[in-house]
Amino acid sequence: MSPPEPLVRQVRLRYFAILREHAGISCEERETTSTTVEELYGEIKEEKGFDLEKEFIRVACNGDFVDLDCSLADGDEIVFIPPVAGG
Amino acid sequence: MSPPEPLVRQVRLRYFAILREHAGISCEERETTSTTVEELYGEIKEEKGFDLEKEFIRVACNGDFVDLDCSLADGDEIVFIPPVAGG
Amino acid sequence: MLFDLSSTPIAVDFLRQGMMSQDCGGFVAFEGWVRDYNEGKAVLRLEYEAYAELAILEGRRIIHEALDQFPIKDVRSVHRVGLLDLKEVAVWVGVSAIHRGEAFDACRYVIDEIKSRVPIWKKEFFADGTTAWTRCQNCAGDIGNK
Amino acid sequence: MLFDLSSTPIAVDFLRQGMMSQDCGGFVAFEGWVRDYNEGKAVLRLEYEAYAELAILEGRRIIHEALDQFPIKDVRSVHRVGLLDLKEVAVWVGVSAIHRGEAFDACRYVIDEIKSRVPIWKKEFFADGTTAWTRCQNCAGDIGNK
Repeated sequence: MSPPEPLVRQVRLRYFAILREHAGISCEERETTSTTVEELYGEIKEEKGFDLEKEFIRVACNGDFVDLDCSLADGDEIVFIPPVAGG
Repeated sequence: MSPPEPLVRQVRLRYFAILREHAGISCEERETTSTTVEELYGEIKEEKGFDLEKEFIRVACNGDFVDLDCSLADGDEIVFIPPVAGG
Repeated sequence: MLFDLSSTPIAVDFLRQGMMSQDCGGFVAFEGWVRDYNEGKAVLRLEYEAYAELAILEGRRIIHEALDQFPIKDVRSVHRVGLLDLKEVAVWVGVSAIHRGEAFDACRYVIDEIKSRVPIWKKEFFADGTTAWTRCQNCAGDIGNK
Repeated sequence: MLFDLSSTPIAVDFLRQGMMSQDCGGFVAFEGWVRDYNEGKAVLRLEYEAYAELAILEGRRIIHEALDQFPIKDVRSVHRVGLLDLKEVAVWVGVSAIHRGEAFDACRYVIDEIKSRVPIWKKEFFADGTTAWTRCQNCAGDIGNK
């Protein structure tokens, strides 16, 4: 039998561009009870006062894009990606 | 009353690319009784043995494109333009 | 080097010469230049910030998609990061192919996808002293500044 | 210099730098390269022959048509004449514009029209010692080698 999922996960967050400026930091380690990246974004958005709704962001987990309903695992590196307007 | 059109016109012909090689010359002065550039092309085509039908050529008179039914005038410079495949 | 980021000026002529090939008949290049005006305001300079690891991963995916989807010979792209002055090249895409139509199509595909998918953000420094992270033109689902 | 002929190598980087402008956001360039193979035969070199006066007149007309039809900033083109080696640039077209879609459309328009309308002919020197004035791909009314 595998051990039960911990209730608290340790994740690393990195911030870029407008979210980095709003957060005032470019990365942080945090403990979270969120179980999906969507839930985590809601938590962070409220805490930092981000005004970007989740419909307008993409999310990367451990260096690649994932869906919003992706489960969080202990040790994940999460990046919320604001809309891109490169070039 | 204006004078009647001369029956013989003096024209200058220039040849490029495949027609220059077929003709063996790059220009010539000639007297012609043709009254249009189309008629002139028929005359030249037969004399030089060109195998390009008139549907596949364009014609320039005095430095710009003209229609095949364009009338010839004394002193005209005529160029028969084989199909272009530049670039 | 199919897709890369550069913090120094993009050596456009060096890049195009590196793609020259005697079995290709056509080459199409796109360059995005830093423009002095956006959203009604004079711009003095730009800053591009990238989530570098994912930008490179996604950029290379786009290049491979283009190679899969179009009968082309080669395609490469470089995007600047950091501070840029007016007229600098912000992004370059080059495509070589036997026939030109396919080079045009592939080049356009690559720049459209880069602009909508690669995590690179643009901050504009305006003449009036304000700055802004350029508003997304893709939120409504289209692919933006075409 | 909107359209010109050149008997010496086309200075692509010089030309593109001459078009750089801080009020344009996008630049698209096409280059036609001398290819080593055509109609199933190895090609050693090419010769381009132009009816120069009319080529320049018609080339400039095409440029003006592009400026009239597309919301672009600038468009220029140079076509080589004379003997060319493999990999040399036979024709170059550059277009600058505020938006990239229009730069792509205008660049493609200009090269398509040049290839079908400008009186410049290509003679291929094949590895087997034969030569040929390249067969027209436009006779059937389409615009050829797209």
